Amino acid sequence: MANVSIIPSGDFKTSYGTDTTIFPTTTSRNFAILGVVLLLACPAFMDRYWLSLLIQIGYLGIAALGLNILVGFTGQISIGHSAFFGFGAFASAWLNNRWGVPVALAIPLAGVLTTGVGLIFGVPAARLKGLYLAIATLAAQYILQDFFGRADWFTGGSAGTIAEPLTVFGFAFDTDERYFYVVLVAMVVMYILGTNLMRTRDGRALVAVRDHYLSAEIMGINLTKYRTMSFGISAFYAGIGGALYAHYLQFVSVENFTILFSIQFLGMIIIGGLGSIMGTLMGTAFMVFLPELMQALTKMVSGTAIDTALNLRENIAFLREMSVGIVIILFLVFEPDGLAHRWKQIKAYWKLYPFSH
Amino acid sequence: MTLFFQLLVNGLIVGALYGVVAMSFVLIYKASRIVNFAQGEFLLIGAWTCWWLLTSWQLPFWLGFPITLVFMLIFGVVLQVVVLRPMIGEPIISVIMVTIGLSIVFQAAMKWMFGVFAKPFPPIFAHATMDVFGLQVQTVYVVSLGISILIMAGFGWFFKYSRLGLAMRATAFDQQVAQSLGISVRQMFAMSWAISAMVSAVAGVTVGVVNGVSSALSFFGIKVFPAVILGGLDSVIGAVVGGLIVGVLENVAHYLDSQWLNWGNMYEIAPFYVLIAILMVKPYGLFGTKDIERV
Amino acid sequence: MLNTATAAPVAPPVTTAKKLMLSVNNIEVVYNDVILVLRGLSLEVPEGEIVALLGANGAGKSTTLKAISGLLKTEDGEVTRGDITFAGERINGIDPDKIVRKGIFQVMEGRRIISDMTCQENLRLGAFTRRDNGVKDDLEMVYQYFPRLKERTGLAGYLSGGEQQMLAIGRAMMARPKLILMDEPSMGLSPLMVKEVFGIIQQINRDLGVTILLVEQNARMALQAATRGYIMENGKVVLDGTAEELRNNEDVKEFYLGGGNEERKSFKNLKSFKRRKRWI
Amino acid sequence: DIPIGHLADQSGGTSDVGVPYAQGVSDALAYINSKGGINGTKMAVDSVDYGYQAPRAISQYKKWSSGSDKIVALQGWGTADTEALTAFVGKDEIPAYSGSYSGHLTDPTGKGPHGSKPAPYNFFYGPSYSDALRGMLTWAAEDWKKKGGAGKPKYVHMGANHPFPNAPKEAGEQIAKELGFDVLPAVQFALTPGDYTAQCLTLKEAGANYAYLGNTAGSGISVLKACQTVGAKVQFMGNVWGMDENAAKAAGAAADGVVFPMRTAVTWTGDAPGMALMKEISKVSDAAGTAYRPVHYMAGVCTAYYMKEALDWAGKNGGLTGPNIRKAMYQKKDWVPAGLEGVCIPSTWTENDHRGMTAVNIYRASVKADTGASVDELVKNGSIKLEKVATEDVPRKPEWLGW
Amino acid sequence: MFEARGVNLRFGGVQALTDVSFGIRKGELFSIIGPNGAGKTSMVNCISGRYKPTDGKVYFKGRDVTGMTPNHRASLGIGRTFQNLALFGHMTVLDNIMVGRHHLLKNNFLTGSLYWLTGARKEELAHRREVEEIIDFLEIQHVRKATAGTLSYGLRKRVELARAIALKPDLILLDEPMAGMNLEEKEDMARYIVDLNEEFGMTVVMIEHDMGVVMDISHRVMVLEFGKKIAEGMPEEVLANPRVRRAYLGEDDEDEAAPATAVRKEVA
Ligand SMILES: Nc1ncnc2c1ncn2[C@@H]1O[C@H](COP(=O)(O)OP(=O)(O)OP(=O)(O)O)[C@@H](O)[C@H]1O
Ligand SMILES: Nc1ncnc2c1ncn2[C@@H]1O[C@H](COP(=O)(O)OP(=O)(O)OP(=O)(O)O)[C@@H](O)[C@H]1O
Ligand SMILES: CC(C)C[C@H](N)C(=O)O
Ligand SMILES: [Mg+2]
Ligand SMILES: [Mg+2]
Repeated sequence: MANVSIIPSGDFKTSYGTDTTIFPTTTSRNFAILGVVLLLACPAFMDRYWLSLLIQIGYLGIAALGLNILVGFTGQISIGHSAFFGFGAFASAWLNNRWGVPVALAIPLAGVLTTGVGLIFGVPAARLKGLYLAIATLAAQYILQDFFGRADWFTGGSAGTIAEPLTVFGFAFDTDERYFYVVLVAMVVMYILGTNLMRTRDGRALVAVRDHYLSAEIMGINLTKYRTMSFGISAFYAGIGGALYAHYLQFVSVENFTILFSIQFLGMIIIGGLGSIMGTLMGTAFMVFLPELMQALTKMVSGTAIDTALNLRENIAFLREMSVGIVIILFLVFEPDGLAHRWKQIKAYWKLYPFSH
Repeated sequence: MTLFFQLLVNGLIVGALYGVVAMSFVLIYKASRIVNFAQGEFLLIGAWTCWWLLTSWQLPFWLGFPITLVFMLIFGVVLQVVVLRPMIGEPIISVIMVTIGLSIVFQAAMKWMFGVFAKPFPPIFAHATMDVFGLQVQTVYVVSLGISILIMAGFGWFFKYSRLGLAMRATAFDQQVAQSLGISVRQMFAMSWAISAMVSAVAGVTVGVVNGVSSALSFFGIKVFPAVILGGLDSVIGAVVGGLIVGVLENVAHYLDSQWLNWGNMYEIAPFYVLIAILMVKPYGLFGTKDIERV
Repeated sequence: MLNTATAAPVAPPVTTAKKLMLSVNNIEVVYNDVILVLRGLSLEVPEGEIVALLGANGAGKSTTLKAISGLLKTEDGEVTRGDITFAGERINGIDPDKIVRKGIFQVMEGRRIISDMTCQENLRLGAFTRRDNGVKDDLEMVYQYFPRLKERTGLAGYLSGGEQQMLAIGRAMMARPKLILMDEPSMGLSPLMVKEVFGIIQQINRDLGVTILLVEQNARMALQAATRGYIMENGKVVLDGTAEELRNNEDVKEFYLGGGNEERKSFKNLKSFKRRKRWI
Repeated sequence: DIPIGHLADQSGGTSDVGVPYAQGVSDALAYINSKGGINGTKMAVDSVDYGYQAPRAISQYKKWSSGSDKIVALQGWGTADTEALTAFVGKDEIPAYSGSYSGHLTDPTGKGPHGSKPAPYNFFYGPSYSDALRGMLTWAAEDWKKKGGAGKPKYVHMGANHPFPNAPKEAGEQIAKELGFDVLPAVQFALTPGDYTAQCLTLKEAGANYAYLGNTAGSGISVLKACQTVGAKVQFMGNVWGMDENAAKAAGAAADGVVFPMRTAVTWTGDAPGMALMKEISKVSDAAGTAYRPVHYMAGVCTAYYMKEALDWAGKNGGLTGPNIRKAMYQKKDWVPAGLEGVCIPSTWTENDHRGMTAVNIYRASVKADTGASVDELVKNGSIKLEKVATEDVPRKPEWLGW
Repeated sequence: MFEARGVNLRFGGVQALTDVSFGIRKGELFSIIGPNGAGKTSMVNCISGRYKPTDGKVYFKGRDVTGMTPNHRASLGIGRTFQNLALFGHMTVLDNIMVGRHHLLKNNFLTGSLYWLTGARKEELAHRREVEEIIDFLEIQHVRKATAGTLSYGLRKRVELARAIALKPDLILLDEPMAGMNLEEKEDMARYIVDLNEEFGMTVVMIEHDMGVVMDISHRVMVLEFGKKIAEGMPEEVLANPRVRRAYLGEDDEDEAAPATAVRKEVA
């Protein structure tokens, strides 16, 4: 996991201020801005399918960032993230349905409520480490899932609940084209908040706890507080992601927040790169696009000679499933440190080009 | 009261089965610190293989079952060599993700090969059920209980005294050090995967005989997580004890539930509450080794 | 101003009649495909001797040992040029466990004992590659060298630093290797223990006929125990010779042994001007 | 071409029933195309396996519902995805035919007394889960009398705490009470196979007489087997997706005597005028025409044919738009698609009531001896028989709409 | 400044410390020596709060801190380095040192996330400036942005020291700061320690096995053996103590002086 830090040449910092910006170089900042601008234009030229995928990446990416703060930055594995995601979704719907809180307010409030739940389930983190903690979060997954199925007043029970679309001053964000902007803004904001968090005191403390908790404690970091807090923060992101999901689909049902979903979240951050903020987004995109890509590819096979030769027919679904698994495996075999790492290497290569080793 | 007693007996019998699966988890963990999310699919592969030998080849059980075990042994080695070997030395979490990938692949492959319908095993024992303390129990459960006790004793000895067992533990502790001692990390891993696959097959066949084989059977893989953790991730005895506890807990919780609480799925959730409670008192499970924390 | 030995990248052939056990020829080591750590390092270890390898932090001493034992691979490092021969056989690129079987055993920096096992289990693991029946006897032998290891029956992780070091050396003895690569065995040991450990190293070399390549910061002790020495800086050997020659070299005296001809210097007045090494 | 979307679960958690159902839909649509399609225009059917994962269903739906060739109708599947899509299909006005028979989907206006959300574009073929259970309980009450059971029969609802098994829970318990059952506390068991001995011992101890199995076949089999082992003598009532030929084979003798609702008037070996067409359709994917098709296949064919006839009508009456197709669904009373007489059961949809079918055909699985052979043979040699025991007509009570 | 009264520490069957009492004066450079396994690190752990004495009390600046958590003690002004490196391996050197400032920083996860709006940025930069001074002092400018885990041993030790200094401690505990260093590097390190003590006015507790360094720079020395204090006093006094010589330096009352001298004889 050795990290090669390459500081770009020809881009000298003249003050500590410029040395602590989010983007290490002006080019990278300009690229990021360009990226956001391009995204803003998306609804103009993309159809709903692509938009819906981007929306998915948006809300899943926010939740995944929370998980990465927990797993990648603080080093506490969680296999219960989808339950927090679900809690956020139900909470936002409930705030709106039951208390009439406007959706625009219900979403952040749902994040706050989920934070509370995260803090409760973060209590074991003060004592448990590694996989023991991971399985405790698995318990959280099942306990919350059970709660969702039971708490009729909150979730509508196993039947699920309706979530109204987001409306601001009478303008309803109820189409993909409109909702896309909601998710985009939320995502940019959440990612900037996350980046800021990680470069200030509490963020550093979280990483310190991951890397060496004993010495972190002696450096003045309250382990219990930060371990629990990281659950809270992670739940906050999950809650926001879940709330955005709820008002996108306009219907929330227990069924979706299963352990498999939690594992998918883990996949996103592992493939994206643990402890990398932009990696999280890349990993989410990977996990969202991969099945779609495989679907498209297998569709191309369908009806061809290969199809008849292998007698695939409806079995083509299994071929697709297997390809998804195989791509994940191959990816990790060749890039076990995740997309962010690969991305870093590509950047380093071009920075040093043509003199790279 | 007889109901309670019968539930207790049933809990122990089913718990032993959880114990077997938990052991196969622990085995891989002990050698490589990898949590195998494809464990459930190992069960499934074992069950389907045996089913196929017994139905398509009409082999008798006493022949088909050992062949299954041999196949699983080879399967474990091949899997390690082909997929997991390149991952040696990579971050554990990435390897865990690979096992998740494997589970997706196997799940789909099994459905492709054997179809999506549950299929029954041919009858194996002359008496499909037998009486254990007044409770009718599937014979195969009882047999697997015996096998699991044997396996557990074997592993206990293996890790404490045998040269290879020590080497496996060393590999888990620190691969670099293990290599510096002349231990081939690859061999250790291959061995642990092979044995684990084999042990899983025992459980897979048992479940298959009882309920029929279908891809949903792989769910057992995740179901035994609490058992593994309760006992302590790196303890063979812990795995079995954890399995028994979970088995009994499920049944007792169901009893309480059906008699008084009427909450519904206490039997599914109770192990998790108890799990958290136990972990708060014993953070490394009942028998897990504590990390040594020195600065 | 100072004497002869400025930059001698390739060591002159060992003059003694003894057989060469290990020779490292002009190797280059790269970590992570980018960081070049060893740049054309050569050294030779004759059979039956103790050879010391000295150098500053980060010079690449540990890297050299890992290159020989093959453990480099496990750290994303690679020998990109040159070769390493052991008993006439080229061994670069071979897996570490196979190298152990050939008779090279590395005692790694920082002890690296298996802390969740007992002393005895650690020692038994040292003998992992052996199939003979002498393991039991050797266990007793190690206990004779280090009696206190026998007393400690708890987990090795709770041993004190010195005890762990003993355990690490004992583990190497259990393997009955031909060549032991020892990385800073005296680190963190009390003066008494340092003496003891060096005594034992010499004893092992003498009694068991094991060749030893010793990396040390305690140059004084190392050059006392060794017959030959190499001094490396920045991934290259910059000086080599018999232990005797090195002990008398002015630079070595100043930078590694402390004090030139006069009284050893006091650390108290260190704030004064510092002289920098000049052979690089 | 007429774009049609078809969501199927071929690889996911419900694939054991999803595969035959989807096959039925696919074969039927392909057959219709081979006969000229809809008023001479072919349907372009896009069959997609979504692995029973709602998010995938949604993105697939978005793909279908955008761009130039928007689908005009959707053949869907599970509860989670159907409910998630309800709002979307409502807004996009795309009729969606699902494999989920949740009572919620029967309320097009959302005015039902149980506060379900409007589902104006959702249709399914068959009795809703709730109505099916009402029918079976009505039968059970008679059965109890017929058998001369003493006292009140005891009824228990079994299943996971999950939308699909739960959908008819309250409806069932309510009518059970009305019918004079003693309603025991519900017994839960997971959707996956496992050891359900504890559940069976409880049933035995509590002396339950009738139990509804709300889950799909996989876990249902585990319950049947466990109860057989411990000797719990309960009359099990399965749900549409919980019992079929394959499940009967897998459960073996344990499935003997289980009753369940059937959506078609006959099984594959049954005799009806419509079976000729059914067999023709089957040849689309089985040229030899020898395959045995389970009940879900036939239900899939019927569903596809209702859609086909609605498309036909809409095409002739103003064009293939969502609202027109929806209107088409309301055109006939006791509607049986042409050619499938005696197979598909007469159904009626109205603007305010999407309970298409209220007649519940109750069948009993009779399983004998060893079930090692293929389903084909087992049915042929009579080891597995699905026999009709009764038809219960569930009244269309307004207060049951959407529930 | 600091006082230990009758400290006992037991791990299961192992008595790591037995009834150790001593005091450290403000501004002192106090060394603890003793054979391996004597309990030196354990003693330091008791001071920094990693271990709680099974018996006895420790006082810091006149307060009883026995039951206080390590993180609390850090904010009271106790900093330390570790015998076996304990850096945050995946963080940059700069971040490692900034972690040392933890208790001096005010912003939290909320204000930190809002960076520009809450003064978090200003605070960070102010502290960054101070950290840079420490970096200059320890001459590690060139590795500022390097990941700590890839540094060589000697540099890591220096970064650890920097991190401990960043806490602005009044009492700094150094556990074998010079282990694994060659003479030249030891000189550098010794210079830093002396500077810390004399110029920054920090009270220093140092565990070290190199007697040369210990004798040269420490004001007072305490000797532990098997968890018991066997001597305490001026370096010369302690060195003259026969028990210390036997137990620690390994001399059998022969005519040899300190080991360094002994070796020197041969070399010369
Ligand atoms: N795994 C690694 N990845 C990247 N660089 C490394 C790695 N290991 C060592 N290095 C670098 O290689 C150089 C030499 O390191 P090495 O450990 O061989 O030094 P050394 O001479 O043993 O020093 P010390 O006396 O401190 O132990 C150092 O600059 C170090 O940063
Ligand atoms: N956490 C612990 N659990 C059990 N025993 C311990 C623990 N920490 C230390 N010990 C024991 O306490 C004794 C003192 O250990 P300590 O580390 O304090 O010695 P030390 O004087 O620092 O030695 P060294 O010079 O080798 O570092 C040793 O016997 C050690 O095994
Ligand atoms: C087999 C399935 C169609 C069952 C049910 N409708 C569900 O989706 O949950
Ligand atoms: Mg080194
Ligand atoms: Mg110590």
